Amino acid sequence: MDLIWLIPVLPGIGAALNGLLGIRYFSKPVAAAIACATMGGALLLSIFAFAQLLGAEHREHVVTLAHWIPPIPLQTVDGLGAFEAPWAFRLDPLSGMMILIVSGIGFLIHLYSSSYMDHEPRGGYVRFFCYLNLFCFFMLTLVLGSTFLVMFVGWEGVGLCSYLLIGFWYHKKSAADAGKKAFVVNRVGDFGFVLGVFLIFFTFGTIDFREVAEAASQMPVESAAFGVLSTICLLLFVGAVGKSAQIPLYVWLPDAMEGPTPVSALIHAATMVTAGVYMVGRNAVLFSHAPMVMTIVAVVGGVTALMAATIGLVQTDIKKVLAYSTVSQLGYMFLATGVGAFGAGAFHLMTHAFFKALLFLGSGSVIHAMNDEQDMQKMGNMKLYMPTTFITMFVGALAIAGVPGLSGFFSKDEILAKTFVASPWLWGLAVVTAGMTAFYMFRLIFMTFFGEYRGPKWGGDAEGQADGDHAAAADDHGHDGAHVWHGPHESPKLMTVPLMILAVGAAVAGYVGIPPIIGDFVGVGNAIEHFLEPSFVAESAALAEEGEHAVAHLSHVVEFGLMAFSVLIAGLGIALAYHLYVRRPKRAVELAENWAGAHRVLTNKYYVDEAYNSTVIKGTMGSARGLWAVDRNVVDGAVNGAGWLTRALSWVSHVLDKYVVDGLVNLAAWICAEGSYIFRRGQTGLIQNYAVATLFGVFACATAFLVVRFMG
Amino acid sequence: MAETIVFYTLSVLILGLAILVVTAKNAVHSVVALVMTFLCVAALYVVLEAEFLAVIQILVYAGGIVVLYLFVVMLVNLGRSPEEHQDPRRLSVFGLGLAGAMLLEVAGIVVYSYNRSASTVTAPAAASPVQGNTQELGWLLYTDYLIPFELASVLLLVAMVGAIVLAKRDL
Amino acid sequence: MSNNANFPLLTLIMFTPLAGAVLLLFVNKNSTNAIRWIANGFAGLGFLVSLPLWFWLDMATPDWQFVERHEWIPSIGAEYLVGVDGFSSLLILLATLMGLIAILSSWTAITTRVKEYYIFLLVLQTGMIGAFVSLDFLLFFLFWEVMLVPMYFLIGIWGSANRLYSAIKFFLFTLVGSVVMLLGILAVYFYHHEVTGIYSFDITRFHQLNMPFDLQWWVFLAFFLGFAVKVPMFPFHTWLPDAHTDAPTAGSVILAAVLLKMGTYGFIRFSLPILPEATRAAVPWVVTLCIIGIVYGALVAMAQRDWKRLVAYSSVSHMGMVMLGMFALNAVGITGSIVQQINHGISTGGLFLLVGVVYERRHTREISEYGGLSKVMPAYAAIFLVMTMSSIGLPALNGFIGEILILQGIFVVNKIWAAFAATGIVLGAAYMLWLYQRTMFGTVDNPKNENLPDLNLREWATFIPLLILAVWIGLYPKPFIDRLDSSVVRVMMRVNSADVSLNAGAPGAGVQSPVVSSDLLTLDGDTGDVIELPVRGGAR
Amino acid sequence: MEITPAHYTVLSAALFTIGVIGVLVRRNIIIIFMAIELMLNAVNINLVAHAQQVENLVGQVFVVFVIAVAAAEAAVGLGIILAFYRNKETVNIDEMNVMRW
Repeated sequence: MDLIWLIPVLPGIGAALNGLLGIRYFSKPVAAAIACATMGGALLLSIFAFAQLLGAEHREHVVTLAHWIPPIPLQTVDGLGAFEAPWAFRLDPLSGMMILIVSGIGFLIHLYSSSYMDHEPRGGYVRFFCYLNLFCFFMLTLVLGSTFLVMFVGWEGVGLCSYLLIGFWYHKKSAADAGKKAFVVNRVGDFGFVLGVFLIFFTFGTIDFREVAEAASQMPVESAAFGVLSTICLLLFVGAVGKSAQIPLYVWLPDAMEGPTPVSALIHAATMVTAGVYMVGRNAVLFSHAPMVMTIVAVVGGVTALMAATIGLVQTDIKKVLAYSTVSQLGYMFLATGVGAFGAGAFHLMTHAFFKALLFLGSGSVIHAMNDEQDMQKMGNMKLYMPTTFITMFVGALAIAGVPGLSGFFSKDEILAKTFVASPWLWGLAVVTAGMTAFYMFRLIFMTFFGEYRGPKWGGDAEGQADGDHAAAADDHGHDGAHVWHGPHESPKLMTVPLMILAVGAAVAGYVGIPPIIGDFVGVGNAIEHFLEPSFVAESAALAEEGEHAVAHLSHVVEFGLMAFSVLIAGLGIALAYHLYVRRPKRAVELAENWAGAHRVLTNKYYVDEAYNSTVIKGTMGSARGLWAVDRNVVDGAVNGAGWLTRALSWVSHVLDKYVVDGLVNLAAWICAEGSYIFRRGQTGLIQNYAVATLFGVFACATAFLVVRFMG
Repeated sequence: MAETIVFYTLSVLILGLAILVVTAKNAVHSVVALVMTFLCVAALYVVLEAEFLAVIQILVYAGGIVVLYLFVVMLVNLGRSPEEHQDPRRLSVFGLGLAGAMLLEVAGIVVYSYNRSASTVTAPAAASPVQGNTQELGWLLYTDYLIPFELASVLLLVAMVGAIVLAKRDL
Repeated sequence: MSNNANFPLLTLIMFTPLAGAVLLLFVNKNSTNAIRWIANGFAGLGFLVSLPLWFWLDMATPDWQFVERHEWIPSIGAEYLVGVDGFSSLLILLATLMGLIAILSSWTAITTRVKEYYIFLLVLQTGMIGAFVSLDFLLFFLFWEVMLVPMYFLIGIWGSANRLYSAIKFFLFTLVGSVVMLLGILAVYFYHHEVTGIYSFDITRFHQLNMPFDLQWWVFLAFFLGFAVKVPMFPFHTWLPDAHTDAPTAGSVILAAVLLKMGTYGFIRFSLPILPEATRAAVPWVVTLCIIGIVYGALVAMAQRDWKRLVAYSSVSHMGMVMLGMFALNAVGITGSIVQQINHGISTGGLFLLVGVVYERRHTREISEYGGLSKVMPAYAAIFLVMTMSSIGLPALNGFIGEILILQGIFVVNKIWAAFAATGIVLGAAYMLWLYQRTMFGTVDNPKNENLPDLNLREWATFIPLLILAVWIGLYPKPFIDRLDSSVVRVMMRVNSADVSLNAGAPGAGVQSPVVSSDLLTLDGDTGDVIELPVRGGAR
Repeated sequence: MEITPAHYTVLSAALFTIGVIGVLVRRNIIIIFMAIELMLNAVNINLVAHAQQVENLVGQVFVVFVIAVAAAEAAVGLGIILAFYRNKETVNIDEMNVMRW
């Protein structure tokens, strides 16, 4: 376990190799091999470390590499402290789970990308893997970081990689815009996050997670007043809102779909966007001491879940649907953490990572097959052409819809149950969201894989290509050298194998967290929740609370009822989708026309982007231009005015000087010149005249001598 | 008595030739008179028991410097008379008068002062390990006056370099 | 090798560039390549001889090191007194390195009056180093003024369109400030004579003065004007964008990387320790100006269409941050401030170099003229990205270390101030990324950009040291921070000695003043129990 | 009648005066130089005569130096004359007035 620092560093090395040498020298396979190998190494190390962690008595391990910022004395609330930040990594159940998710899914997506990105030119291909590896480096740093600042390194680093990968096709203005938007919106969140970190240091005199948790657990729960802990949590939550795309900072995530699809799968579904949830879970002790902020978290999560789901209902871009679904599911996770079910939140984080990565990769496969077409209205009946993709995506859709037996069911059900205990209102929101989720996911499946093929015709003999198997066998790539599109086709093995693995994961990942109500029958406990528990409580508190773990539990009957109800709702959603998009497709169009107003509001995403544009962005740019004008005209104008005044004064002085002062000087010179006329005449320039003068001097001296001698 | 005759003879020759030097119209004549003057001065040195200087006088002046003058006179081969142009402001006549007056004055002072103090002060020469004019002179030059002597040689070197630089045509 | 051995290291460092300049005087002005080689050689030599400052600096002692003391003008007590501590040694290293890079970067950019150009650059170099090593206030002032002249000519002769206006503006602005500063220096000088009976400009003596508050306040204002113009702080900043825009690349690099640090150096070396009470009293005012500067600089930068001007305004914003950390008046803030000075030198210097690279190829600075450069100049775009990220404070790069220390330092003084200052982080990201997008991303619309060559070997050589430093300071800043201990302690001893509440009149400050006693010193393992004031450099 | 140093001094003065007159009156610069040589010789006679009178050879030593200086002067002076002549085609001192006011 002492080598856990190698887990992030390995992909870092891969990124450095590809970035420094690869872009110039490596061929495509070499670059992909390096990237995949480093990720594979990280995955192996993660599994190894995780296994050791499972076997260890004390499930926490901290590795300190070196000083990053050495201790510097600084005032805190309790007198003089020292501000310091070591390069320290922490492996505990929560980060253990996270490294498995990140390196596991990261590895699969690397494999997938090596095929998906194949028609990029070599330079872009290598660059892509460099960024992807760099992302994994930062993401693993984020989850393994032992202090707020090390986490912040990863936190900002993944933001950078997200920026680079969204803007990967930088020649598209929309992609570059989306990247910038993501980074700047994230920065707004970071603004809160760093202030939170400052306040944490000021309050506790340390920024180590464990020490902060210990210190916070000694403080009273701020249920009545909005105290310092609440302030900290609120600030941190602002950071989480930015990173995890919650209201009001969710706007960047749908735009982020401009990036390549594997990126959307890895960064904008499975890992980076869950960092906010992870961070809140990491500071569970702090948050549980700030119930008012917890309420805010839950409400923000619930409302985001619902709002994003409603937008997802009407989107036609396959990736946009998934993006809003991601926002919605992240809202779910925050809802869970907000009601105190940190374990449930983390559990959903894990299952979501599987099925959402699966769905994104599947959609990538479809987009690939459709020659980069993302509009679902131009697809249809794809199950014929790409059965593997269809089956795996279908599993993913079932999982996210919460169909019993698949992973999403377990995690979602747990959240619903916990929410019901905390607040039936929020539960209501969540259940409605669950129904919508089922609906729009199956709308996606049905529009894409069922019905009539609505896409463009392709070159060659359409009949011959109609057979999917034939297409796959004839040309496992689909795009030959001349870039002639031969119609939809199944993706190559490198893409479908990760899909299959993820499908298995999406199906079975839930069984680590079987709810007690079922688990009691089979004799299996909720393994994951129990496993994660130590990460969510302070160490001292954990010992104290060992025995009495009985928070208000629901009765079995109620729980069964809730479970059944949510399954029913999900089923209704699926049925409705089937009705509208398979049996009577016309009906969907009619509905949209009848409710045109609502439909327009939803397709335009509640006009939130427009609102931000006209307020925040226009305001900032306006003030920028205004201040620039002020700077040019007022501040600089004052300087130039002073300069002008000085010059005016100097002109006056100049006149005075020229005619009065200089006049006097010239007068003196004139007098001298005129007076010297006689003397000037003596200067003949004849050498001999000067010699005569000399001689005359000698003569005068001699005469004087004689006079003195004889007369005197 | 012989010394007196020699002195007067030489004096007349020297002054006469000197007058010829400054009055001759032709520069070549001037140079020839100058040579003669120098030779006479050398003879006077012999009278004054300064044999070494007499030789030097002949070698350096009559042999060296005058040849130099001759060369220059030959080189400066003027089509027109060199003294054609005259600046109206020059004070030659005044200078001439002044020079005559000076001569009278100085002669007067000399004669007067020699008559008043007949007793000549003799400063015996420092004991010298060598005999003879040339040897003693050499002794002095290379002992007490070594540094001035060397400086004089440096001066000559500098003058030589300078003269070459000045006279060289395309520099 | 001991630090106080009789080897005149500082004099050597200071005059190596000058020796190069003198040598250049004797080179035929038409043999430009020889001139370039000589100038580069001497700049490289200057950097090499300054390296011992890094390796031989004794971090454990609070004394001045490498001290040299000779008579200069005995009648008024002015001495040739030079010496360094951790802070000034870092700035000297920055100056020699950036000087080398600036000279290297002008190889092909400057084609007219090559000889004079390099002579001015080398003289400027000597002036900067001299100002950093002087422990005699008059000597400092001398070098301070010496720097002005070459910079004036660099802008005025080799600058772009509006160069004369900018050069004169730069000169007059700085001159006005420095004249007032000279008055302040004389006030301290005469006060020192009144108290001790000795005429001296030795700042180690000045550091022990306890002047009456009224006098301190006036002297503080005088110093403030002199240094704030150079930093530059908010209302005095307008010379900077003009000077940067019109200066040749090397001039901009030196200006941003080193000359601006003169102001902050002056504050830390002179204003704070000589005038502690006035400093404490001025905190709310100065901090207000800093925060205005941070936000204002960032917003105005956003509105720029000229690439260099944008970077110049970002400089205003960053230097506001530096000043903010300094006026937190605690160890973290001041350390952060110093680290940020180095960082600003690296990242902004790097950004100006980058602008210079494309300016040399295209001869325009209009942002709208560019676009899609990632496509034609990938290596350039990558380096630009790193420098951008360094500039906006991405963790694991250098800018972050400084920013986090500064903000943490100011946060414990006043949370509201910190919150306002932190908005600079968001705005910084916005304008830099927007710049990046407008220049690097998108398609190559302008046909003139289609065949731009990527970086050549010489240009790589100018960037590589900066990249290495950016990553080094970002990942492992300990060697830098450790050597600042004694400098920071020296300032802290003075500004926190009296019981004046820091937050008198500051809004919403629920924090007690960081009154620090000798605990401060014992906390730092390195400085140990040395509590005496560092008296008389070279006394060891 | 005994020949005393006074005789020599008067001779020397006469020769010197002739030299002075030459310098002041002639316009050919070469002649002027020769007159200067005459003046130097006058001084030399004086020195040698008095050296003999006081029986001390130092006077003669100085004559050696005077001769050396005279040689140097003649060389440089004639060089200047040549150079000047080459530029101005004249050796008339009245035409050498370029440095006049």
